[in-house]
Amino acid sequence: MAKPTYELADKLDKATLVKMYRQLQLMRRFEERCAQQYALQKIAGFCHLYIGQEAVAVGTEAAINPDDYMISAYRDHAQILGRGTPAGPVMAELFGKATGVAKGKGGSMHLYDVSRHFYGGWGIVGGQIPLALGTAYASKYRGDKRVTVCYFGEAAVNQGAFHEALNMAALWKVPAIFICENNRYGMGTPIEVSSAVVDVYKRAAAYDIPGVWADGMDTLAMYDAVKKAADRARAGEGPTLLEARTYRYRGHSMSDPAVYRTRDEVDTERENDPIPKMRAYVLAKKAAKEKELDEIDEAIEVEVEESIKFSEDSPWPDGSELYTEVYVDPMGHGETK
Amino acid sequence: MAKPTYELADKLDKATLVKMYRQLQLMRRFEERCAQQYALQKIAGFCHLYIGQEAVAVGTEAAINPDDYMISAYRDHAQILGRGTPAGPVMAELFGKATGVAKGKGGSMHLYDVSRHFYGGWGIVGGQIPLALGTAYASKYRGDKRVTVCYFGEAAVNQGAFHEALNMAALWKVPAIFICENNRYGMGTPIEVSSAVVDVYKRAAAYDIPGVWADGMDTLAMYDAVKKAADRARAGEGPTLLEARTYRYRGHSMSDPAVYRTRDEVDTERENDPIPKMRAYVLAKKAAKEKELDEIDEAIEVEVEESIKFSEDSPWPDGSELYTEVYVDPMGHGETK
Amino acid sequence: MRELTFRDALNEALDEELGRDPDTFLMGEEVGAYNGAYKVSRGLLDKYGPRRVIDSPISELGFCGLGVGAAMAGLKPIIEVMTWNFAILAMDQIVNTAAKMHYMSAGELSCPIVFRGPNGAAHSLAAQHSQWFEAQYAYFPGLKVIVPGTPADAKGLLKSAIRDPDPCIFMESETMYAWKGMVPDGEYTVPIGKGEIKREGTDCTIVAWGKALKIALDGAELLAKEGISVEVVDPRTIRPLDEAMIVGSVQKTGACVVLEEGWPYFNVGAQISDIVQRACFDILDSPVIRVTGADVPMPYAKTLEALARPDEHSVVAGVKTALNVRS
Amino acid sequence: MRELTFRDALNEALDEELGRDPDTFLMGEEVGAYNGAYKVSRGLLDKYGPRRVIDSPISELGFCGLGVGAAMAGLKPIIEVMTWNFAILAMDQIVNTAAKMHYMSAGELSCPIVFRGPNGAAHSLAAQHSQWFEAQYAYFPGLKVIVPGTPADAKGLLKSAIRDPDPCIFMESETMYAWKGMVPDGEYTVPIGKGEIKREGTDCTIVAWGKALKIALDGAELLAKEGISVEVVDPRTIRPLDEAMIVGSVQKTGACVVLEEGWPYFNVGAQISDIVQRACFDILDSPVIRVTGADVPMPYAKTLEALARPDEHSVVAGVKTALNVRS
Ligand SMILES: Cc1ncc(C[n+]2csc(CCOP(=O)(O)OP(=O)(O)O)c2C)c(N)n1
Ligand SMILES: Cc1ncc(C[n+]2csc(CCOP(=O)(O)OP(=O)(O)O)c2C)c(N)n1
Ligand SMILES: [Mg+2]
Ligand SMILES: [Mg+2]
Repeated sequence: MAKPTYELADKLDKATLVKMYRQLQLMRRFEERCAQQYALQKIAGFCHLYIGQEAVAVGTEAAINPDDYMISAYRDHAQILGRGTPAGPVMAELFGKATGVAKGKGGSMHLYDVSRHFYGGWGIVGGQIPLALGTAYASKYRGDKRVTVCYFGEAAVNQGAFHEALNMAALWKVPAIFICENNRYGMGTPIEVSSAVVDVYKRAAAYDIPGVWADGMDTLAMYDAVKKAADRARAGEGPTLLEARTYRYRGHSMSDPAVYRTRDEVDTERENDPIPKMRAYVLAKKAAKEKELDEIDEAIEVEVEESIKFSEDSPWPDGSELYTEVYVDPMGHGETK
Repeated sequence: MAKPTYELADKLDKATLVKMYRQLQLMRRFEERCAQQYALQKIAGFCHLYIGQEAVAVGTEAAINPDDYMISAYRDHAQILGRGTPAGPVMAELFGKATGVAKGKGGSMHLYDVSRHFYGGWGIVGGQIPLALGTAYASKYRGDKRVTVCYFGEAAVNQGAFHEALNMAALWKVPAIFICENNRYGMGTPIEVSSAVVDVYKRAAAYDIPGVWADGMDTLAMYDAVKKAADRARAGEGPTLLEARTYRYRGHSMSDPAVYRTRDEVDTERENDPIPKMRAYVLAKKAAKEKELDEIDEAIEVEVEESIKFSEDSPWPDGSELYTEVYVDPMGHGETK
Repeated sequence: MRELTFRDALNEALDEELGRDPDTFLMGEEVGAYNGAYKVSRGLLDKYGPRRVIDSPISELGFCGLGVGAAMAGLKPIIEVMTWNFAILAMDQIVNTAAKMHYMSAGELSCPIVFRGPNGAAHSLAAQHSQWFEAQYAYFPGLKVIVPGTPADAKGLLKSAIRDPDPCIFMESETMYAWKGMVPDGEYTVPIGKGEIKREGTDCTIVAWGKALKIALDGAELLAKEGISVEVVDPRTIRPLDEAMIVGSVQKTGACVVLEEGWPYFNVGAQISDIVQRACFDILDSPVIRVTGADVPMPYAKTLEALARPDEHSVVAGVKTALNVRS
Repeated sequence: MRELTFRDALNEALDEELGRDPDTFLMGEEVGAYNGAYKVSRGLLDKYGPRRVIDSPISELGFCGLGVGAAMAGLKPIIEVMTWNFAILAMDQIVNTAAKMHYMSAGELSCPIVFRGPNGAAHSLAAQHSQWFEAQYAYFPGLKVIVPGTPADAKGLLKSAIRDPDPCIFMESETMYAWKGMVPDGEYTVPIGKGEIKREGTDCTIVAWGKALKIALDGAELLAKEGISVEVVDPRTIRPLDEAMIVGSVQKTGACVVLEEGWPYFNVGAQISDIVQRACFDILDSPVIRVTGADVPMPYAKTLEALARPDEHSVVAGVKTALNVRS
């Protein structure tokens, strides 16, 4: 297999490459167990798996700073793990336990970790895009040089919220990267059925901002694309619309058998899996030996297993939690002022 | 003055050219009197004048069929007159009288004449665009070969409704012409302040439909542009985004002194007025003599004067009208079924 | 009579009306190839084809507006919103356009359209997916709001809504889709604006609709065992509201509990309570009691979610309060 | 004390708070160069510059969402909606995001933001521009809804709202902007969630807020001439609602009328009526009476519009009904 070359990623140090491999594996294994725990009814409600799309989250994470803002939709497990939030509290949130990142109040679709600048975790398609405009606007307002990464699916692009937000983002040159994870389906609907333009990046023309696409099945290609957009944003040159061409192996959510696509289609995509690709690159770059990578794989199995144990053993939220955190200042009498 | 040439308009017959001149004058004089009647407090609420933009409505009307759908925003007096609705019931509606096109219930912003296929008259910026998608969809559904003309301002393009509607219009190739009347201001805000892209027609790229612009101060240039879009739509080739570059001489509404632009700017635009331009063309084409046009001008003064008299003399709506037409079948008990 | 699920009853109504009137069409996210996010439209694309059953992009404001425009042009659109939580994005087209065009145009225009989809909280879907919108739409003159509580009512009312000349908001429930009930054979409709007494009783009236109807009936069962006879009345439509039926029942029983699954303030129950306290002032021995969900965004955790919802025991407690009976 | 218009009182509040907290900014359509569609922000762009006072495109969903995101990031946005009729387009960001993030994130996130603009019907603006939204927002836990009725309350409550750590819906009125009232000198705030008795009386309580407060006070004057002593209570905020003040007043007077300019069903008055009928059941000599606008989209014609609105005479009639006095 001819080693592909990457303009920027080829310059990454070995530790980073290994860390990226580790993240890919963590995301994949974590969600494989999510599927299992969902089947065991430990996880309830809607549960949207990211399996297949990990290259996007990992490539992006490596290309931005830890204190950059990240905002996503409901398919958010992998992305918060990429931020560095431990698997335990994430899994516990999916279990609805008091030790979850949102004390069990949010669940799978609503994960948050402000200390690591992960701002959710939102359930209304496209609704997170204006929020990302807002955090990027805040960065511009403060001049804090932080960038906002906003993830959304290709179907979300048909929401008015996308249009309104991108116009303002472009108009005011806010430091944002709008990453459209084009996995080709919105639930059961192929992009051809929902969008007049299937090359999502072309929609950037309506806002006069750069529109680019990258191979969302290739972690390092994602790194290159996001790095360029991030540098641009940080330099005050404004937002980028980045289309990550990727694929989800599982159904839309755990309740979707995904009969709307052929086994063949899925198998073809699986051959393009980002993990072996990254593993090969790490080895080719001599960033790690087979044995070291195998050890990482085993360590992750343990880490994920422990996150389940942790969730199992954690208590349910106390009944008193029902009425807390509806307001910061419930009576609004201004005691906090 | 060198006579400009028009690919299609040059083929228009004399009667049509004279009729177009007449429409321009009717719209202009009608609204000059609206301003006066507003000052006299005969007209209340919001009153948005079209003065300066008449070339758009007249050129469009000549290029479509009487039974094509037309839908607009609140700046709708001239457009309904263009459809052929008599001045009397239109003025009476502005007066809030029982003889108005909507019995005084709608007012200036909400004019309707279904018999002439004018479907309003809407007050929420951009809200009429999905409605136009709907009437065009109905034409496609029925195969009735009718086209929908939808008017909206350049500021409405920043509404999510525009984006969602244009994507579906393009996706389903509905017979619609989206005419953006770019008069360069949304209330007091210049397009440069509100839009990342000031060439509105370029936004068509996001939907992969034709995006064109035309001189909205030139009636015959508008005719050419709309005729092409209409033929295309009728042939089943889908929608067009047509940017009409025009200008409103008055403030946004009667309550707007328009201090946000210079006298110079307005004067420069006025030199480009569509009416003398049309008059010159009619004469050059020998479609009518000076004297005939003068007679038309006088006839229109009378027509408008009569519309005011008619409105003055008309009764207020009966009190019982308050509760009628809230529902077609108020109790919903299905008597009508 | 046959036993049908709520889902199949709705599917029959759609099938029959699509078959009956060529001007009707069904549009929404996933209604076609996917057979509906909740399978309510199962088989309809195959039977009626892509002209009549249309998969839309995720553009609620746009496709609801499309429906309103098509209705204005004389068609009879049936617009499925995947849930009412998402329809908030389309509220402008529903309340500013659909609800007002007939009046603003003094009858020139009318808007025969149905917006339908699930309302309220299912299970473990958390705050953004667990909301109740009856009162939000019933507030606006020009709209009709229908919330059936049984498969038979669902079928008959959906058929009426599709034939109705005004904009109708039709609210279903994810949880109820699988519930079963007896449904009449053959053609029938249930009139909009007419409620039904679902259980006769003498001591106290419970007003409940939609998913809460079952909770009310379960509560009535428990109370019967204690010798308390409850009348359960179901308005079935929230606007127009069958005030006469509700008031008539309270006149008979002398006590009233309004049950609502959703939030406690500025909701449907408040309006019903207001009507009853005025119409029945002289015969009420105790104030109108309201039983509702908790005043919080819906939490995800099963344990908390359970605490946020009223159940048959809350109903029992409410009725005993209304009757001044010790629990 | 000085006499100020509602407009100037609001302008002072904005000016003082923009001056006080560098994390606050004002964004909306025409708020800057145009000095506000209704001139509430007059002079603020000149004083604070384009970083703090921002003209937005006509993208309600987008810029309200921007504000929510900026608040989530710790800023304190003040978002002006040109009118609440247009804000329907942004309701998703307000109720699905702003109202729920603190709860869904179990406190990780909070949303200190103010959405403000005119609510209700002005004059001759017809159906799409003449609507009331208090109940629409007060329904949702997570939001605070403030509807001041005097310039002094407007200034003090807007300052409180801007400093408040939760999302606040602040409702003004085109018609009231020019109305005058006495406003305290110097720094002060009015607490959210606390109502005020605007006129003391003994025979009947009238609950009214916002623009309707003046109608209630005018009605009280007319009734005083007939020897009927009315107490006018103004909750000032609809959520949280000062139930104690309302109930306390009715306990004293024994009769209650709720006045509302807007539509009669599923509104704020229904909720207040429900609270009062329960809390004051034993002392009410007659049911709670409601005085509201007509249940129709607002017509344009002056004559019809006048018929659609309640006035001081409707208040007089309502109070007499509550007191069983012949008119
Ligand atoms: C406004 C809105 N409409 C509909 C839904 C239901 N829904 C949830 S995810 C989804 C598909 C979104 O597809 P895409 O944007 O491509 O993201 P993906 O799921 O593929 O990651 C739909 C229709 C929703 N949550 N919000
Ligand atoms: C959704 C919405 N937001 C704001 C307004 C207030 N408003 C009415 S017209 C207008 C400006 C629209 O400008 P444009 O679209 O360019 O049309 P023009 O008035 O220039 O014809 C605004 C902000 C409204 N009616 N609807
Ligand atoms: Mg997708
Ligand atoms: Mg304009």
